[in-house]
Amino acid sequence: MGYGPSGVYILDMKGKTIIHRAYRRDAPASTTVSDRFTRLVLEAEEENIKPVFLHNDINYMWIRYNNLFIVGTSALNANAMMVFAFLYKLAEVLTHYFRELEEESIKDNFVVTYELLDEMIDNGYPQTTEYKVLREYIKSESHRLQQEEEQQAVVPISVSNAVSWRSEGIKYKKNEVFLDVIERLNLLVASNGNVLRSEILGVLKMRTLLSGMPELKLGLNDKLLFEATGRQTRGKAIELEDIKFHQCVRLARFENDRTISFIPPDGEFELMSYRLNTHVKPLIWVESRVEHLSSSKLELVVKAKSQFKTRSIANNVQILIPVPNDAASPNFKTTIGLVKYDPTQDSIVWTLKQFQGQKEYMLRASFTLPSVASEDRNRFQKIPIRLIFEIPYFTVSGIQVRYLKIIEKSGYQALPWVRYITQNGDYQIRML
Amino acid sequence: MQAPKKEQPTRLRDLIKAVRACKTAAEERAVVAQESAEIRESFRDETYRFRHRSVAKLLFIQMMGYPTNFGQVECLKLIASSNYTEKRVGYLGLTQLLNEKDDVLMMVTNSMQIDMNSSNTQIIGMALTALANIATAEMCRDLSKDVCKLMSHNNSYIRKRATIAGARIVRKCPDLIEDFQGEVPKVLEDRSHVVVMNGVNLLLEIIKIQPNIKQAFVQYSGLVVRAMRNLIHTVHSPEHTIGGVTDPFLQVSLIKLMSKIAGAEPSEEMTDCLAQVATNTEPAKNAGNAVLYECVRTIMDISSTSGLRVLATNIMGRFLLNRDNNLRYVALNSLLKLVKVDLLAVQRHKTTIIDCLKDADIAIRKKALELTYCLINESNVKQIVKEMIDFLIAAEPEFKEALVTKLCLAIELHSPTKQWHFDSVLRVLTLAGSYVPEEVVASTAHIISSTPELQSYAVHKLFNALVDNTEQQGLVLLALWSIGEFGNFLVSETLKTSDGELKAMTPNEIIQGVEKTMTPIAADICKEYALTALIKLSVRIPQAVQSIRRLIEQQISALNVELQQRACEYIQLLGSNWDSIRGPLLEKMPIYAKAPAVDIP
Amino acid sequence: MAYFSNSNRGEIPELQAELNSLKQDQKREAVKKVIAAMTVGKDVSALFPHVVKCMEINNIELKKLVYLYIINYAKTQPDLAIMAVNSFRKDARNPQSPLIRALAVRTMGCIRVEKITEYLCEPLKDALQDQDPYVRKTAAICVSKLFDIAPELVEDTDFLNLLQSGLNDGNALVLSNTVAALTEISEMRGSPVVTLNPQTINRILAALNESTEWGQVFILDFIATYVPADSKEAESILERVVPRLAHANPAVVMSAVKVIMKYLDMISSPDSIRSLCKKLAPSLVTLVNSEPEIQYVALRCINLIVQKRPNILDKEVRVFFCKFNDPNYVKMEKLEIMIRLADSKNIEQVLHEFCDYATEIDVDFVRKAIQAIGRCAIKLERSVDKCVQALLDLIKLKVSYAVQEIIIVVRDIFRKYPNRFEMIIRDIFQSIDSLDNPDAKSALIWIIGEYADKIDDAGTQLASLSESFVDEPLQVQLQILTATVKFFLKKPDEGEAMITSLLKTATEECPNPDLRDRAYIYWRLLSSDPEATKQVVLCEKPLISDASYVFESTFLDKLIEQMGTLASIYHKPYENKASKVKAVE
Amino acid sequence: MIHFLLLISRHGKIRLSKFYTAFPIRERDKMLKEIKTTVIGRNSKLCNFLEWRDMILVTKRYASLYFVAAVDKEDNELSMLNIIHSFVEVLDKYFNSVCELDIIFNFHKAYYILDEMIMGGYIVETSKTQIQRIIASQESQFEDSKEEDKKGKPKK
Repeated sequence: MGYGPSGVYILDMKGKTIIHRAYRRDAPASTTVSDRFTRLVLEAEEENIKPVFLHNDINYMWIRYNNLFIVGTSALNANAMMVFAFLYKLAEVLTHYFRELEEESIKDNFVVTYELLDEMIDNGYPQTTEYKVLREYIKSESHRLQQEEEQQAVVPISVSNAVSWRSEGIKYKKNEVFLDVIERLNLLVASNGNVLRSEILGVLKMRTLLSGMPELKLGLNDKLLFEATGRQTRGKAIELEDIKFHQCVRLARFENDRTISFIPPDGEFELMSYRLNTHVKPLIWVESRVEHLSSSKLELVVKAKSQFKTRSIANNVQILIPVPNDAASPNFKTTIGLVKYDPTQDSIVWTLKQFQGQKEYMLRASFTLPSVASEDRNRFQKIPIRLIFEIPYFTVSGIQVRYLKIIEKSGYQALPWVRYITQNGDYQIRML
Repeated sequence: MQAPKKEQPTRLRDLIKAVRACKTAAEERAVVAQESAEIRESFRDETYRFRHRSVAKLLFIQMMGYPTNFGQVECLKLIASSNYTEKRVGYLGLTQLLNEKDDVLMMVTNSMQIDMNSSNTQIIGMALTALANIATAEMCRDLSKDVCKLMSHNNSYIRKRATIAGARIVRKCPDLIEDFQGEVPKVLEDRSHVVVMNGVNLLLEIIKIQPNIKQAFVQYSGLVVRAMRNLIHTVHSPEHTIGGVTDPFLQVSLIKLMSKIAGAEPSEEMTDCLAQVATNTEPAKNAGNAVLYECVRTIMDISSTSGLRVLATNIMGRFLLNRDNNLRYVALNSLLKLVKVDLLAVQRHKTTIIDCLKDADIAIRKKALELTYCLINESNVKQIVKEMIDFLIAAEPEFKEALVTKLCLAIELHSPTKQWHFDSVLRVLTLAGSYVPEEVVASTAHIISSTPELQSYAVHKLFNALVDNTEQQGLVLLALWSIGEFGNFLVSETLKTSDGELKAMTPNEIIQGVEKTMTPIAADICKEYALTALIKLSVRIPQAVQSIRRLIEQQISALNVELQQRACEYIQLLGSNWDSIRGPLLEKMPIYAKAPAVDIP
Repeated sequence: MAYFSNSNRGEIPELQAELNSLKQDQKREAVKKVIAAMTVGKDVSALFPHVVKCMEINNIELKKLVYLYIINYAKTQPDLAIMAVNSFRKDARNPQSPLIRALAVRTMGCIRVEKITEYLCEPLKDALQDQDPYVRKTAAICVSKLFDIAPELVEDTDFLNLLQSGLNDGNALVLSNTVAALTEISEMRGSPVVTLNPQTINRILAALNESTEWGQVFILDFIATYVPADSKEAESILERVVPRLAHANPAVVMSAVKVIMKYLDMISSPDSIRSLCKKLAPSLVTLVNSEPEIQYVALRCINLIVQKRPNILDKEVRVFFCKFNDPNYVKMEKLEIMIRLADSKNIEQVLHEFCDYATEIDVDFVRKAIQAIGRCAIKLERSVDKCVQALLDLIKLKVSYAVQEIIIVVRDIFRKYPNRFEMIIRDIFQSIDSLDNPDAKSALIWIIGEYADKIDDAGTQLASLSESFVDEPLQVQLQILTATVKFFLKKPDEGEAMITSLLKTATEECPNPDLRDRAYIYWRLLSSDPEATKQVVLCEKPLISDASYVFESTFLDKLIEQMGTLASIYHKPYENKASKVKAVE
Repeated sequence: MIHFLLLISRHGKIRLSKFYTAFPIRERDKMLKEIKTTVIGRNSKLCNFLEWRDMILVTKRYASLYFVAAVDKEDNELSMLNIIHSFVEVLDKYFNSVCELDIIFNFHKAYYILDEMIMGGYIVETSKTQIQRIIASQESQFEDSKEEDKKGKPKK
């Protein structure tokens, strides 16, 4: 119980091993893994292959990242959740190192990749996986050039420190903190307009440019905090359902008195994420009605309606409406925006640069259909309409940053900057 | 908004390049979808100049596994065109993009008929090819007359193609055989090699469809032998010679035809001819070997003399020792035919054949296994079974199943003693119990039940094996059944055997053994067997009735209907009102009288 | 870089020359080339002595490369690896760099041959007591590696004591890795190295805050094996575990959930239980929003959680509605959980979803959706009519595999609500066009047997289904047998000829011993006393219920204890067979 | 008779597929997938014949391409191997030392050549020179028709 991967393998889309590292003796040979995945690629639709499977006494746990398979193996009863979390972490670290994680970048940096694989797991136990810490003693090729010989690499104290995510002695001329509050709206709506499921996923992204070892304290309009402190709420307080923090946040403290206090890592990181399950009316509601469908013709009427306040504006709105996969000769009529038939998604894409609140627009579309139908022509009605949009200066939940206190023993002043934005998440409206 | 019309659409070459540049399946799908949409758009223009190019691209798209239904009608348009290139692409599209089941196909018959009457031999050829490749029965019927006529065309190119088209017609519409039967002699005497070969193939097709028609063709045997002789003796045309053998393809066809038209007693000239081929054909190259192989098969098929058969067996013996796996494969294959007529001849190669069981090549192993199985008799069964069990240990899963099946059948058919029979099956069950077919469990159960002196020994052995191997299903089932039927021996007797003592069990131990097969992850079938075993044990080991009731009761709410039905019935039977009847009800089951039906392949 | 291009035959001697170059730069480039060759699968083991020699240079980067090389060949050619042992020992004593000391110990631990142990013991002992925590944590892990090679050696010397002292280490990184090593060694030897007591647990818990995310997983998994003495202790441990639910790493969350789920059984205060359950829900829901693979693991575990404590997620069923773009394996798991969460409040909506899925194109998904409707019918007595209506609507679509699945589902509905929905039978008969699924065939036969007295043409139907009795699979044969007996008992006049001939066939023509046993028992019963046979065969059977679909409780608890691990994903409890693990070559 | 002939790349891409027996599309896709997995990665030292369903697969690898023909059990496997080889020889001559890329970019030409060798599941011509002659004559007609097309002659 509780084992991590006995071996980690990075394969290309054909199942060929690019690089691998065996940590324990139950790690299979890279050719074994390669054979297995070559078979898989040949044999099954990718989405039918479970992410965990057993073959010849070896458990395979794999993720797909860009054009790579990243695979962890175990012959024991491994902690699969930890293995997956690790594989994603590995992908993240490699992406930081190489900017883009793909076959070429690994091949061009195989020494560093080996070093990282060696440092990030020992005997199957994941170790240091913080990019910011790793990069201090495992340099990518380009950094190495500047570094040169005389300097002996040392383990940064932070590896084994209580504050393992931040090094000492960071210095900035101007101390600043940028805070972005980004909310994504997940929505599943039935064709009759009933919201089946709505959910807000928020993240607070930070970029800290701060010297020394600053102590930060963040105040939100958190309902539970107000209740805990017995304070009167000024304005709206919100109830965050599930909050996840970056490891720098003192969890026990938060559990005690809902205070978010932390020593931040340097640079960019995700401070926290939260989820709200409140019922949200679709910010933009789209309805697509099939007016006429015969063996040779299809006519659709699409209605899009914005249901947020007039003073807000949604930018770069894209509405994707599915059509049969053998549609031809598209013809569109609308008063606003740009409409395109995108065969690669078997959809109409209706793009509106700006969509003001409380407006309603129409689109009429017609297609001809070939006389010999494709096998699953009518399946398009089972595919939901999808939406992409972005509304700045607005959060669906109403979350607000009340304060961000920055205290450092040198006593400098630092400026916090805060931005809010709402985006679509998995936003689907069913047609049938 | 209209999609922009491109005057010059993407070239096929560029599409292929674009697809090859894709790194992922998703990218590829997108490129193809985009291209398909453009092609669909282009088809809407009736005067479109690049229709053939679009269809060529669709051929590529189809080959990659994407839908191209929308291009079917376009193929018809191209076929109807007078332009050679368009017609050619159209016909290719027809055979590639359409399936015999597609309705659109019916609409092409007319164009094909026109083309068959073209003055251009190439165009006639295209129509015939299309017919031979995909015509439906209805099309065959409509075009049969035209094809028949073309079989006498003055151009051999047309004759050879028409003959093959004829083969399709008779296959699809057997009632039209008569039309073609008459054409056969003409074709067989054609001056062109390939026309003759195709004639032979047409004839073979006819015989295959109506085997009883064979008799009618026996008269051709002289003709066929003559044709064959010509091939062996005269060096016809160098362009048909492969590996020093004159037209091996034609030879193979002729020899195959001989086996069908030899009649009850093959003519002397035919056997002579076969003997000549068998002795004189150069075995160094693949072409010669193909002829030899066919020759051997024909010799084995027709009721030929033993002299000829010896000749054939020797050729196969040589093949068997060859290092070329293909030759060994075909040798095993032909020996399998021979073994049914002449077991002794094959026995001579026994050692070589058994050696093939450990060949690296599974195809060879499978063939060798079939053959080995046929060679087993009472005198060699012990030795061969032992070797087969040795192979079983190392065999990979895909071979295990075949091996186990044959192994058990062999044991069953040829075992010298019941004891040996049981011991051997038990060994197989312990090694590969999950691969053992249901029938083996059944037949072994019958052996035990019909052999009183074996019962105590068997049930002890099975019980012990079960305790260590609850995941070998075949073993579990046989053990459970035996414990149910003969459980009384387990409590009463301690047995001394050659390899140690088999101790008597306490009722408790026995029930615990059965319980091991009833875990939540156990297969339902095991639990079904277990329930019946338990109820039978209630009369064989009455002391255990309490724990038996407990185990049965656990299953009365089972989701599986059969399990629930059994559990509920058995709980009823355990009621005191059944006390007097229970004994006779569950007494030993009658012996299964029917002899096992064994198919010898 | 040209490392991956195909190179020629002369490569090895060329590399050898470069390795022996006097220039450090060239040496380093050469080692890199060697490793590049090794990465693409070329055999460069011939260069071993030359590569090892490079270790003597005091340059960390070069050393790392050489270590990499050695590790790679250590598995296949351990004897060669021994050649490097003296250099390792020297590095393990390197006074300046803890990094080199740790690297040496770490790498030596990867050379899994017995011979290495005599060289490894001493440096390892030193390393366990090194002043640098990075070296100590590396050493702690190395003890588990050593145990894997030479368990007796570790047991006989005081390595285990030294290792245990790591539990007192002030450094969380050392402590958490010590926990990991101890867990593994305990499993390998089949008995715990440390007996846990409240004090140790406390100390370990205290390190949670300062541990890396992975260290937290090790610690939580360790805590999950501990059994608190009483409710009070359980609650006080959980107080420290609960905040972990807010960790961003799903593995930390899952391990915390596991500890909480296990300890909940020990807590006596209903208020505490309620409040803990309330805290679990949001975390679980968030896991379902993660990457698909993590979702999959989470869903498999949630399946266990809702079997044990359905109330935790009883308001969250919408979370599990399938999205169009969910991978199939996620959809199937979501369906299973939707069934378990369906209740009288949400059934309308859930049912609507199921019907929607049942008209999708993926066959397995459609089947599962139909099963789901059936399960809801069985589970929710008050909604059964709606569920049955939904099935009737689906039957009318006459999709063969769907109809067959519906037959199976209907049989189970009958087993819960006998004599209530016989009218469906007619619809079924009208919609079958083929029965290629033996489960469906068995189900239909069962239905005919059970309702023989209510189906007008039961005899004809049964006879036609039994036509190929001898060739049917066993499960179908068994159903035919029982159904025919029932039919005879219910309609003796019509059934007599049928049962006689069937019993004869089953005992004389069918070799299967189990089938014959069943047939003989019926035969003997019928000939002894047909009336009493009724009591046996037609006896009242317990109605099935939703509980029939829930894992048996000790089995379930075992799986819950292993949540997050492979065992919990396969739903097959892991039995500790540490000794059975073989090396894979 | 030959039921179908396939050319499969070592990565499982179909380079040519010719069916002489009709199978429903879904069935065909399933068969292709199954064949790919059985054939690819097979050790080339193993024998070239495989029993598969009720047919025999005659397979042969030429560099990066697998040639696969499915024939009846009573057909002559060795003979089929010869046909495949002849096909390869003709392709080689036509493309002047053929490689996979030639087939990829000129798959239609490979189909035309195949049509001259095998038709309806039977060998229609065994002489390589004869095949080359026919293909040459077809190509000249093709050139003619292209000319015709350029001149913009009215079409029917």
